[in-house]
Amino acid sequence: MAEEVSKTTEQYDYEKQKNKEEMKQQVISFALMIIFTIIAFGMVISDLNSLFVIPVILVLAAVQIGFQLYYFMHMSHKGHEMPALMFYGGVFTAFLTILALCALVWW
Amino acid sequence: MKDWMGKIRTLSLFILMTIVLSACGRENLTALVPKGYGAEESFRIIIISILVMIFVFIVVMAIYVYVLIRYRQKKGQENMIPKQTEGNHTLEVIWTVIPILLLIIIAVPTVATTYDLADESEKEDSINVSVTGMQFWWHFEYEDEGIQTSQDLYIPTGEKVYVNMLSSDVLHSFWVPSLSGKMDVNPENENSMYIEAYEEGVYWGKCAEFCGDSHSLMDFKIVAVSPEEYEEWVSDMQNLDGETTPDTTTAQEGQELFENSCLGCHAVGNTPSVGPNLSNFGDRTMIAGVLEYNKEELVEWILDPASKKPGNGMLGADYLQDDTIGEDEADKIAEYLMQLKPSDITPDSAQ
Amino acid sequence: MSTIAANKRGFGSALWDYITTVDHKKIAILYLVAGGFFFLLGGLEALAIRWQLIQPMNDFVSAGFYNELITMHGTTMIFLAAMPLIFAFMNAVVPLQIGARDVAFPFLNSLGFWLFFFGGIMLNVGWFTGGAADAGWTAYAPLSTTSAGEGVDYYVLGLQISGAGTLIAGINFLVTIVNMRAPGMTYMRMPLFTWTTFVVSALILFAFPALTVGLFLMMFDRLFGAGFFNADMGGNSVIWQHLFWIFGHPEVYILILPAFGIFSEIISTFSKKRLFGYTAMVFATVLIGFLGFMVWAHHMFTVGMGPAANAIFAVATMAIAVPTGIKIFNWLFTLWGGNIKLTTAMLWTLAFIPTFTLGGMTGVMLAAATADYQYHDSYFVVAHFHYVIVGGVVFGLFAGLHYWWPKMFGTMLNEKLGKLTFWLFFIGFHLTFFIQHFLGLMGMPRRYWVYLEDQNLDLGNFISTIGALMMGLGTIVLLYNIVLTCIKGEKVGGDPWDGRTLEWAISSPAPFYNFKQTPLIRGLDALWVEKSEGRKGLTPAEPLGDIHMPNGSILPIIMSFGFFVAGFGFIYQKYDLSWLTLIFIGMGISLATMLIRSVKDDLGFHIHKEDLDKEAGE
Amino acid sequence: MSDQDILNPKHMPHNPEKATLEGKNKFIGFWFFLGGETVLFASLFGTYLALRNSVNDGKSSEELFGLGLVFIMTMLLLTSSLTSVYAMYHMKNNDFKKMQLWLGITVALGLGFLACEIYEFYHYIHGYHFTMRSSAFGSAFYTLVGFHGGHVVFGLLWIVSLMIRNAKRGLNLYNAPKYYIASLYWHFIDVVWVFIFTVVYLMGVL
Ligand code: HEA
Ligand code: HEA
Ligand code: HEC
Ligand code: CUA
Ligand SMILES: [Cu+2]
Repeated sequence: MAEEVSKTTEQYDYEKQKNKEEMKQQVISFALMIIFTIIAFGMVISDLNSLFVIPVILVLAAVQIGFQLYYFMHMSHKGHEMPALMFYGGVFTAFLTILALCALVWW
Repeated sequence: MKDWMGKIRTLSLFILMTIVLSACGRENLTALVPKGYGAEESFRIIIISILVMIFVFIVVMAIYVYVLIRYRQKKGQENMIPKQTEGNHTLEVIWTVIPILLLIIIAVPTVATTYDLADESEKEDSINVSVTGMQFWWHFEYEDEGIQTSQDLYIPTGEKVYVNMLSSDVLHSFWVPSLSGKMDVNPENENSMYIEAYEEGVYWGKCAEFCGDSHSLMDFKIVAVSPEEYEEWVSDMQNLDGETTPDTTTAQEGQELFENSCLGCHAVGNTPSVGPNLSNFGDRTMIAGVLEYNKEELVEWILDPASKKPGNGMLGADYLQDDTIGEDEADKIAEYLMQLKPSDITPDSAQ
Repeated sequence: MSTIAANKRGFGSALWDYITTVDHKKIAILYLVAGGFFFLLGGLEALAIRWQLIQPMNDFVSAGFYNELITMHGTTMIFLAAMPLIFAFMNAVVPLQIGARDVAFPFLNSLGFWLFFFGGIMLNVGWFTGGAADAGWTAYAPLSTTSAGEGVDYYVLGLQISGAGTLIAGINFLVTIVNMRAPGMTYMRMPLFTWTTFVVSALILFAFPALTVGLFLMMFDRLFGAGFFNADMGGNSVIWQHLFWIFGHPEVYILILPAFGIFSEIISTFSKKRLFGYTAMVFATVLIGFLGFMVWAHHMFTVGMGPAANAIFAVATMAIAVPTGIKIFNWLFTLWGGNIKLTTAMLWTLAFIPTFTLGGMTGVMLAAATADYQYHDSYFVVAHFHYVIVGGVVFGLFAGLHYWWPKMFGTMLNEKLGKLTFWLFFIGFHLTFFIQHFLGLMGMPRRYWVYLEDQNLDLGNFISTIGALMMGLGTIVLLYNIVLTCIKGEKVGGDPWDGRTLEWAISSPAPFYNFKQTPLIRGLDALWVEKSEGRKGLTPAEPLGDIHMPNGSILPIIMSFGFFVAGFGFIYQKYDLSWLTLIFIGMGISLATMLIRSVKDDLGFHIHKEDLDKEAGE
Repeated sequence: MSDQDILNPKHMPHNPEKATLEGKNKFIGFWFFLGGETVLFASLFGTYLALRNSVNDGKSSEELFGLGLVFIMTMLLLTSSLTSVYAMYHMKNNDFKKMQLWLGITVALGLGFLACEIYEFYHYIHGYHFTMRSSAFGSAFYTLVGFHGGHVVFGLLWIVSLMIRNAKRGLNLYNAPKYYIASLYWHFIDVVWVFIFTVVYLMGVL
């Protein structure tokens, strides 16, 4: 670990450059999120058929979550295998839970 | 499916005999001697699964006993180091596949009966009874016939009777082991199932969902009589008149006392507000579902219901506070109640 | 600080030491003592239950008290006895088995214990304030939401607090196992007890939040007038059942999997063979954990979910028999060809196999939905779950106790007394619970305070009670054994059983820094690998150097106490709002300690190389 | 690595939040915790979905919700997510001042969100007499949205105390993981909100 501490300037610049590029991606995904949000609100306001709107806004939400997880929270980076496993474990349980409680209403 | 079911049925008959012979349970209560459609279906699954389990257990125990005898450490061998085996693929496949097959044997009839027992296609044309579960008693209303009873439910044999259940307080569960499996009684959504009794008889019902202090005393009965007797009972109940004056004077006095102190909750001939409908109380099998049906018990019940059924709904009665009803009065009321026999069809008819 | 053998200290300083400890081995002892206490309490409640049922229409206890007894028996046994005892062994063993110096979050480890402890106290406070919880351990609404008094409130808050502790412990073990393994300790070289700890911790992580939410909703209903489960307000009581069982079913695997782990260790040690089909065992453990989340509704077959849901959940439930069977057969084939030594620990293990198989088989019978219409809420279910819980979990805990006692305390439990305990408990157990299968089918529902005369239920219940008394006797012998061992137990070396895993490579009890040098792991059954190559100790992975250790801390107990105090505020504000002050005080205490914790740097201390050398010279 | 190294701001590796074992533990442990939180919120969402039509003669979601405020809240929270990403960006470049600045902006946006939420609840309670006790729907609504609000409050307290505590001593390997997981928490709050505005508000007015 100690060797990481003393960095060469090239390395430093390289990392800085990389961080910057990554930041660019973050901003783009943010912009997309804003757009998705606006689309979702817009669709709801414009009185479309709710059978159509509901699935679409749910998908939009899911995509936004993807952005959050993979760009903002860096889940695609190395060293995130375990976090991803446990997080998706949670998502799986979450899915079952929601399904069960919704099913309560249909039956 | 039916013909291998036949074989299983003979086998199950055999097992059933042994179980009955070893005196397992009271006849009109135990789930082991099914007397109705639902109970029989469940029993079939029980038998199938027991057979599979016996097989599994024998296999496991055979290996187990062999291993323990054969490989137990012997004197002088304390330091022997056995061969370190890693595993064996063939064996592993075997003990994965065989259990799966065994489970399929159980799963297929289970799924089939699950749908069968939930069948509602004949519901419209069958007798429908609304069941209300309350702490700690049962109320039954035959809406189409316009009659109601409490504690004892009369049904005809050989017919599907749909019970539609709703609770007016906490959860209960309607269970008549010898006729059918149980179904929960929920406060918010109505559950329904059907029961069908093969033979005449008085079948014991119990509340199977924890519902408070007297959960263990929330029993009821199902009185299965022949269809003709059932028709007769229905018409008797439809024509019943709560106003008739009883024959004896004690009973008449009892009636008066009853009207003063009890009618606020109970009813004879119409719909009660809080307590059981007592219109045919004279024909009850038991008092409050669990007490032996005789005058002493009834008097004791009236005088001190708390000692018989902790926390029951009658404890709020005014007469218990202001002591207007003593032993004599209770005796008269009992006389009155016990002669309320609107129909000739009684639990005795169900033999 | 680095004086290791801190013998001959006063009671006061020993107490202080335990209250502030963050050492996983001491926390293990705390869990063992507290869990053991609650086991005795729950057992006493069980004996009272059985005594009430010894004859029909008995009046040993009143109806209300009986309901409190069963509720507290179930809750105590599951949450306050079985789980903490499991945590005791996880804490004592897992860091050693993976070659770690400690768990990932020593501070949180201590916090987890104290939260559990105060939660457990909270649950039992009800006994002294006019009635403990009385709605069953499942606390089905609306019985629980309308139950009078504060009993159920104590249940809700007590479980909430101890549940937080459990969640913390679960995350802690997950991270420990992911991050703290010694070099060479790959996932597929981890001992099975570590594997089951890993899977169980994941189950805790995903199951407990559902309980947390359920308890919050119940708390809001009872204390703040919300209407989640109140039909009059449009609520739905079945929501509680789903939330409870989404948690509750994984919970039973949380209990059994570590026991499976314990048995795996013991079987392979005492038959002197490596575990047969290790890979399949690991796979089966993971699969059981996974399937455990998809079957919860088998507790609700009679709720009226409809045939489709019943059928799906029935089949899914049955599927669990397959991985469990894989385990049973692998154990049997580990024994096959072995050199089986019948120690007490091994006796419990061998007794477990047929007992658990029976319990599992009745489980599969219960899973057949239409048959469950008959079994449900009858003594058949009571028999099933005591077969798996007592025959699986409790046997496992007893086995683990005898197996790891030397490692935890450096002494040996008396084997003769151990075997006496075993036979009393084992025979008593089968007497108690076997007959209950028939009682259930003969029409005896569970949670029955009395049963009527003339229902052919008398003999069975009588036998059952006698069996329970025998179990009580067995437990008393065990207590005697423990006391005896504490007074004059024979000292043992580091490896009394000729063990195979890492924990047996160091002295008993383990030094507080565990491994002087982090070991290099060169295969499954790491110690066995070294032994079979004729080496004495482990191959070190690093040169001897300073060891970094965390500081002890008093904050966890204070923080937990804060929540405990706030709990009373939440409960009693329903009578009088001035109790709200207690919430502020309690939460204030907890938040203040949290703040102190996060503001004060706590970097721990180092044991210096020289001190370690010196010790080796001693 | 000695204590001095850990507390010395000069020695910063590329991923300071994961450079020490403690940091790695925190990082992984926190992600696991978020896995659990997902189930927690799922249970609340499930309950809400089961009860959202149980209005029991009280106000229903169509009558209550206005999308304008919700849109503003969404924008505030989404933006705060981006600003906290900026903060982490500066952490990686070892620029403590800028990191604190962006975190400050994040907190300000979070406070704005919270203010809107408090206004909203106040409005429902006093304007419509719609409370937790009105109906099962009321209970479910306040509990779900309130739980999220509680998370926002906790997140703000957390970030603020980190900022104050470390204002003087700058970034080091001991506190970098703390900052990092606080920002993860903040993103998670945003994740939950995305579902709240979709499922509760948008689907609520449809
Ligand atoms: C440690 C705890 C534990 C364990 C391990 C289990 C294991 C299982 N349980 Fe149990 N269960 C409980 C604790 C546990 N249970 C509790 C506490 C309750 C009651 C809660 C309450 O209401 O208060 C309960 C209730 C319960 C019910 C609900 C009953 C009801 O209320 O109506 C059901 C129904 O399906 C069930 C099923 C099963 C199954 C299928 C397994 C399986 O995992 C078992 C698998 C094992 C085997 C099958 C044996 C070994 C396998 C072989 C040798 C292979 C070959 C076998 C076959 C082909 C069959 N359990
Ligand atoms: C880990 C879980 C666990 C364990 C270990 C046990 C252990 C036992 N249980 Fe328990 N039980 C449950 C979990 C457990 N149970 C649950 C979840 C329920 C359902 C509750 C509900 O319906 O809500 C239940 C319900 C239950 C019932 C059904 C009650 C009813 O439905 O009406 C019965 C009845 O026989 C029973 C009996 C026993 C017995 C005899 C033991 C024995 O194995 C106990 C053995 C232990 C002892 C005998 C200890 C003896 C103690 C001493 C000797 C004390 C010495 C004292 C001092 C020195 C201070 N239990
Ligand atoms: C506060 C309402 C109330 C009053 C007043 C009341 N009862 Fe009851 N009664 C009940 C309830 C509720 C039950 C059902 C108890 C149970 O089984 O849980 C009951 C049960 C009974 C039963 C058993 C019913 C059966 O079908 O087996 C009898 C008999 C009875 N009451 C008689 C009386 C008499 C006589 C009086 C007046 C002296 C009386 N009750 C006054 C509420 C009341
Ligand atoms: Cu009604 Cu139990
Ligand atoms: Cu289960």
